[in-house]
Amino acid sequence: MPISPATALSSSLDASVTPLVEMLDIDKAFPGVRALSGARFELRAGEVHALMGENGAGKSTLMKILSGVYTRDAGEVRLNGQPVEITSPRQAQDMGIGIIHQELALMRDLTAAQNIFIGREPRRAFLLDEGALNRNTHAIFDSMNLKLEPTVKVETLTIAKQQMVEIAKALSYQSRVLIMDEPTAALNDAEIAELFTIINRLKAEGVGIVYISHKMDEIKRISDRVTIMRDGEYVGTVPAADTPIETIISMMVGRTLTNDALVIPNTSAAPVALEVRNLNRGREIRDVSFSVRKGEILGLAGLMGAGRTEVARAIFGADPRESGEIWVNGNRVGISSPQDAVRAGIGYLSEDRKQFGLATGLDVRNNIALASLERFIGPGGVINDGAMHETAEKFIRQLSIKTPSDTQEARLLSGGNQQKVVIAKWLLRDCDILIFDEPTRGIDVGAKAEIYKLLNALAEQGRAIIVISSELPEILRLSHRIGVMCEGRLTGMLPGGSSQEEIMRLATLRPSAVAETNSERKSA
Amino acid sequence: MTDITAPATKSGVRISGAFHRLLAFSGLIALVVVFSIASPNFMQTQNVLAILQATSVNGVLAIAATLVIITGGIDLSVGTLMTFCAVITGVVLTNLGMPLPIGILASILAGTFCGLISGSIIAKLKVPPFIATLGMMLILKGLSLVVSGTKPIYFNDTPGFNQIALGSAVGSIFPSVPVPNGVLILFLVAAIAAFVLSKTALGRYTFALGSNEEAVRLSGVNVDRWKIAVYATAGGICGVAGLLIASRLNSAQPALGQGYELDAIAAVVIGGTSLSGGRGTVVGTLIGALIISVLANGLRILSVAQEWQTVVTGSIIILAVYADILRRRTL
Amino acid sequence: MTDITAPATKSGVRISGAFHRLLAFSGLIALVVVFSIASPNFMQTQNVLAILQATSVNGVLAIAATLVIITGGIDLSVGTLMTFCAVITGVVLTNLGMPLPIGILASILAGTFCGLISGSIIAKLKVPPFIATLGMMLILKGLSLVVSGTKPIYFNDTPGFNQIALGSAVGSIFPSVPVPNGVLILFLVAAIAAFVLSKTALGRYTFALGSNEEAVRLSGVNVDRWKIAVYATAGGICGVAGLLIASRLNSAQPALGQGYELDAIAAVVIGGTSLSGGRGTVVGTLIGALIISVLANGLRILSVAQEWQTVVTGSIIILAVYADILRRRTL
Amino acid sequence: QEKYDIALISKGFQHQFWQAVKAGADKAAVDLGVTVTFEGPESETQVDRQMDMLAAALSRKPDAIGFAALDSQAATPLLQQAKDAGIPIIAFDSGVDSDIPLTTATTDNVAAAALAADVMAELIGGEGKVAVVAHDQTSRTGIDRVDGFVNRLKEAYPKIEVVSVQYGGGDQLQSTEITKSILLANPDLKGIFGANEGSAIGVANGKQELGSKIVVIGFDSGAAQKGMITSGIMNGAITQNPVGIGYQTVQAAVSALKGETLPPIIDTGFFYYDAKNMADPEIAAVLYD
Ligand SMILES: Nc1ncnc2c1ncn2[C@@H]1O[C@H](COP(=O)(O)OP(=O)(O)OP(=O)(O)O)[C@@H](O)[C@H]1O
Ligand SMILES: Nc1ncnc2c1ncn2[C@@H]1O[C@H](COP(=O)(O)OP(=O)(O)OP(=O)(O)O)[C@@H](O)[C@H]1O
Ligand SMILES: [Mg+2]
Ligand SMILES: [Mg+2]
Repeated sequence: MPISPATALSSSLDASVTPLVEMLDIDKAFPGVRALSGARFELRAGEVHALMGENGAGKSTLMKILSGVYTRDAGEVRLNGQPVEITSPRQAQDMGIGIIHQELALMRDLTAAQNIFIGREPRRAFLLDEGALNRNTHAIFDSMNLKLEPTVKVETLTIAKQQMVEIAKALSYQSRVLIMDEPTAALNDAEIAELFTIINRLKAEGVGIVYISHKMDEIKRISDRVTIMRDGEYVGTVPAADTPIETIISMMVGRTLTNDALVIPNTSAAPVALEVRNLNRGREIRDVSFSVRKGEILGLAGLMGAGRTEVARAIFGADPRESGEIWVNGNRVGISSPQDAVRAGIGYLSEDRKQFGLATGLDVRNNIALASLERFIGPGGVINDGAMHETAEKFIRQLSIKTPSDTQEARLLSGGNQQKVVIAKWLLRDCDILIFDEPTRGIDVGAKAEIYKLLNALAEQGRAIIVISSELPEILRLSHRIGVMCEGRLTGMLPGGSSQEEIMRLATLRPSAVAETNSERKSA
Repeated sequence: MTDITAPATKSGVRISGAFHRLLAFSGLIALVVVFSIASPNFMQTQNVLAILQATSVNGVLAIAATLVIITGGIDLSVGTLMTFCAVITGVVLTNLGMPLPIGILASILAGTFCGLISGSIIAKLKVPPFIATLGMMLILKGLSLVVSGTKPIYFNDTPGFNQIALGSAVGSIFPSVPVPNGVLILFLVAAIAAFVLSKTALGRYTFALGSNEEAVRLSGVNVDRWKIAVYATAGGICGVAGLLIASRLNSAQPALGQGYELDAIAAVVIGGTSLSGGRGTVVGTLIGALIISVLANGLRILSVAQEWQTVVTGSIIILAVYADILRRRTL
Repeated sequence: MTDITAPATKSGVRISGAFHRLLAFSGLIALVVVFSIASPNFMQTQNVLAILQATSVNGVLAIAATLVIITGGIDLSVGTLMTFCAVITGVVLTNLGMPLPIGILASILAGTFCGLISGSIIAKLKVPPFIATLGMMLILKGLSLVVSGTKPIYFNDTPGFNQIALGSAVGSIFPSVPVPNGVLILFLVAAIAAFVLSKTALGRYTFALGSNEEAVRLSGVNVDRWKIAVYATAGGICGVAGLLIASRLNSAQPALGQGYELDAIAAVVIGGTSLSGGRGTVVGTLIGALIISVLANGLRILSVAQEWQTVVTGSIIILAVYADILRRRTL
Repeated sequence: QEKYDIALISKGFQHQFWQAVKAGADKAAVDLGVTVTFEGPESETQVDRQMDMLAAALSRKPDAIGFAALDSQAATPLLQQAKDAGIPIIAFDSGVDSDIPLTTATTDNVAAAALAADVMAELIGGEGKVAVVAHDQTSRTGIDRVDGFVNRLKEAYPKIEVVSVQYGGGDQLQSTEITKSILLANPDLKGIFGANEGSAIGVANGKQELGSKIVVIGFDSGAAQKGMITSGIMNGAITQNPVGIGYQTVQAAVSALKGETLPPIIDTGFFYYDAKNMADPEIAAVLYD
């Protein structure tokens, strides 16, 4: 370990300022898990303080204690130097502590505005003032440069937009302390830039911001100091500007990571594994055709709402399609349900693990086995739990899933570890064609590197892989070829190693504008 | 950040919203048309009034159940709570000889109080709504018998009591449409409930709780208090139903009420409110309750054998909901 | 990644698991202790057998309901389906004069078939389970009356039929413990159901469906097929309950059965199975069913007035579940 | 000396008829110095629940049992068990198809309903359409009363047509709705027979709500029915003697315990009453509130 905790702390502390928040020697245990032991954290007014650590390190738990969701088992929390007891989210709000939770906490049946002002609805006499509610919301959206109707129901929004609503909600509290637990996991670059503008503005106003993220580049861009946690313990606090990323990472994982470069094998000669011809559905998917070869990783890039997820779901049979053909290994296959797709050798890792990926009530073992249960059925229809256990253990080791055992309920895992469980499910299923929709969302650097390695290995084994990602560096790092989508159309197919600028150009090439002017011309 | 979908969605919602509301009646209308063709007696004013009258008690109970179900809960005690409120009114008016308004108040207060208890058991002790209200259903069933001395209490000494449900304020002004007060009260309760749901904080939290209770809690809202308030409101509405049934029978029948909860919940679900919470409308519930009573009335008018009435009712309930699902899917 | 918590956790889970199971009985044991002290007649063999016998039908129905509830569904038709199966057996054995094994098979097949229909309506037509099984409940109630001609069908011509529930295979070997076959069948059904739930694909999917149906579907599982299979299995179990009740009454009583679904569901929920699906145990359900019958029997033995029996039962159901919640929280 | 403990298992509990039986039994308990408990299932369809009650009563080891069987056959094994344990059984209400009970205190429901048919025929002038609203399609009393009424009309009054027989579970509200439907579907209906207390009140209610003029014959008594007969909404009703049934059941049980011989049947009788004869001492004695 390059920097000892003690020196890290002393080097970064300016003793003359009373910190806004101090958390000292915090312990927290859940049944079967010690989430925190002797955790420490300190936040000053007007700073962005990044909280880093691997999946399951205890970041979210620590911040849930600060925001009144959990009560600590031991330790002390001070606000402006005064010891405080925070026993409910309401109390935390009253003390000026706001939080954006990692797992979206929205009321799906309510509108964006109703979500943002829940508990603080503007009223006229006894009645709710819906007009004021929507006006206020509009003002917040405007300040965020977000174009969203306040009256839209949250459940119709994509995760990215739901995340923006969460951010708007947190901003509306005008807190002195604002905790952001992986706010950018679902956002694209433009949205992230917008968020950073907001953060800088708040910082200038003297708000203390806790920033949790697994995206290393963001840490450098936005934060002043970084506190690193490992296994529920405090490792150290370092200034962000003059600490190399490698140092932070090695503090997180307790070892040095080697950054393997992507090996691009020559796949041009390999046979086509999956071919999509003229896929259509409404305005979301318009005449999309492409193919993926065996051993190839095809990246799908695009802005939010470009329709990448829709294409993936349509291929997988999760949603109906209006027209289009799907060919696997040169044979046309009829896919009208996920079952057909899996039978044809296609696996799909969804972007929304809570809703579509994980059976949260089941344990880790059964979640991993969910798509391949028939493998574990022995004579007489009896399930071979021993074999299932061994398989699960293998994946827990291989993907470093942090869980007390393979019988832990999946919902009790940290966000990143849940994602790994879903990945393990598809790895076990052993599909020839794998579609990964945001596979590294909420995954820590160490695990991310492992997943990249894994994708490469899978490709080398001859599998065809589609990776949908909103992180351009990730797309660029992984893909042999890059498809770019905009407004439901595939606007271009680039070779691996293309530039970010080229991708962005295609991603903003508004085909509808072109098409509409064309048709206008025709009719005129 | 560009957003091409928002405007499209908005007009889409508008169109489909109106269309929806129009079509929601389709099951009901289909039934009415079929029965009108099958029997000339069906569409006569008197029969229409009889159907509405028959809807009143179940309709009011179903509105109470709607509130609770939108929070994602369930209330199995609506039927016996109604009876308990009727018995309390009987005690207050007949046994204690109090004036009518106090009897009315007593019924609604008794309902609110019992709802408060159910709500507290659910919110504070975290007992699942199904169990808390099942227990309450049994407790109230027993207490109705205890309080009444297992005998009906008659309201012969309270002149005008049966006017609550049977009189016709409308009829005294427009003699050609003698809509009974019971029906009026049903529509009044429905209007108030719809208003509360859409315009007040209570309504907002009702939907919010059913949508994602944990998120509401994380937003710093006093979830327990609002949940208790919803159950208490539902209880108060059951008190109104207690008045209606007592007035119609001119007596508080202590043994009645169990089994009514299923009819009420059925009306709610047929009306499109989801048992998993977060969505539902009072208008839907009214339509659901009407479907149930039109069905019962129509089959009786046609003199269908009772055992077959049951079979047909079961099938049509499934069909009505299936039709509703198809309609939503195609939209 | 080092994991210091794993070893501690592992033993922790083991201890609390055993502790859990031990304490789960506590509500039941408390009741038994109280009644034993209050009345010397309570713990006598004959009465214990009477309690078990009284549990058998509701217990079997509750096991059927458990399967469905774990998927996140609900089955309101268990009671009338049981009756329908009993009537079918009556027709096969008495009206058609077939041999006993065919009657037994007919009951179970009829149950499975009806479950298959409910399941298909739910899985294929996407009708919510509450409505589909409510409709089924009414349909079967009517059909039982139609098929039986609204009269009980007696099994006097099928000697040995009443031995299914009332005979005692155990008693013929160990005369001092004449456990009726009905009770044996209950435990047998429970053992099979527990095995199916924990060891077979059907069981695994039952839990998975209740946990997150969409995730299961997106894992390429034929969700519809498994869901239908669960309802069909539950239906088959109701067929067993139909045999039990017919054997006990030596007749198929066509009007019986409605209202039994609430008792069955209550047993399930008292037993700790969540109505929102994904978790539940057969053992818990058995305990829940026993709590209900011990309570009913004990209060009768103590000659508590019937109206107060209801009040006490309601209160104790709430308390039992609350105690269970407290226990879980402190662990 | 210990008081005799007598357990009565009836067919129902909450209905006023059964409450009147209970009142008679309680009165006998006081008069004869014995303890009596009274229990019954919620609805007359729940045969198995009644078996559970009988089994629990047996466990209590009472001195005697009074039993109104919902289904005689179903009860036979438990009754045999009681007999083997030396517990005397007295049947009441509609009787038990078995030789185990020492005697039966009962009403002949078929004959009682036939009397209702005779009265109905007389009041409507021997011709026209009538209907029946009964409480239960499968219970003994439900079947006997519907059959007794319908068959008597068929045999003796060929010009009277029964257009509808419907069942409202004895629930006043449901019976009211049923009555209204029948009346609206058959505007020329002359009369309705309500086959138990709840049905009868429902029929009268329905008549009143629609302002109809039909003849209504009820069954049993109770304050509501008596009031409706006084005010003329209901023309009259058949009453059994529930208080007497309860009293005589307990009395017979005590006699049996004392070793006295009992007649095979104790006919507690039935009467037709209307506004004119309600006050007669003989009738007033068998009516209850
Ligand atoms: N409610 C809970 N019950 C049991 N264990 C829990 C609970 N919440 C968190 N944990 C466990 O506590 C540990 C810390 O979790 P936490 O969510 O704080 O991690 P994290 O650092 O936020 O990880 P990630 O980056 O994946 O979000 C994990 O091992 C997790 O499984
Ligand atoms: N649940 C929904 N209801 C209505 N419209 C939706 C829904 N989900 C997505 N859409 C719309 O479908 C289109 C494409 O969706 P989506 O955002 O999933 O595409 P994507 O390219 O995968 O974007 P992302 O980067 O967020 O994954 C958008 O116009 C979006 O608004
Ligand atoms: Mg986290
Ligand atoms: Mg997407």
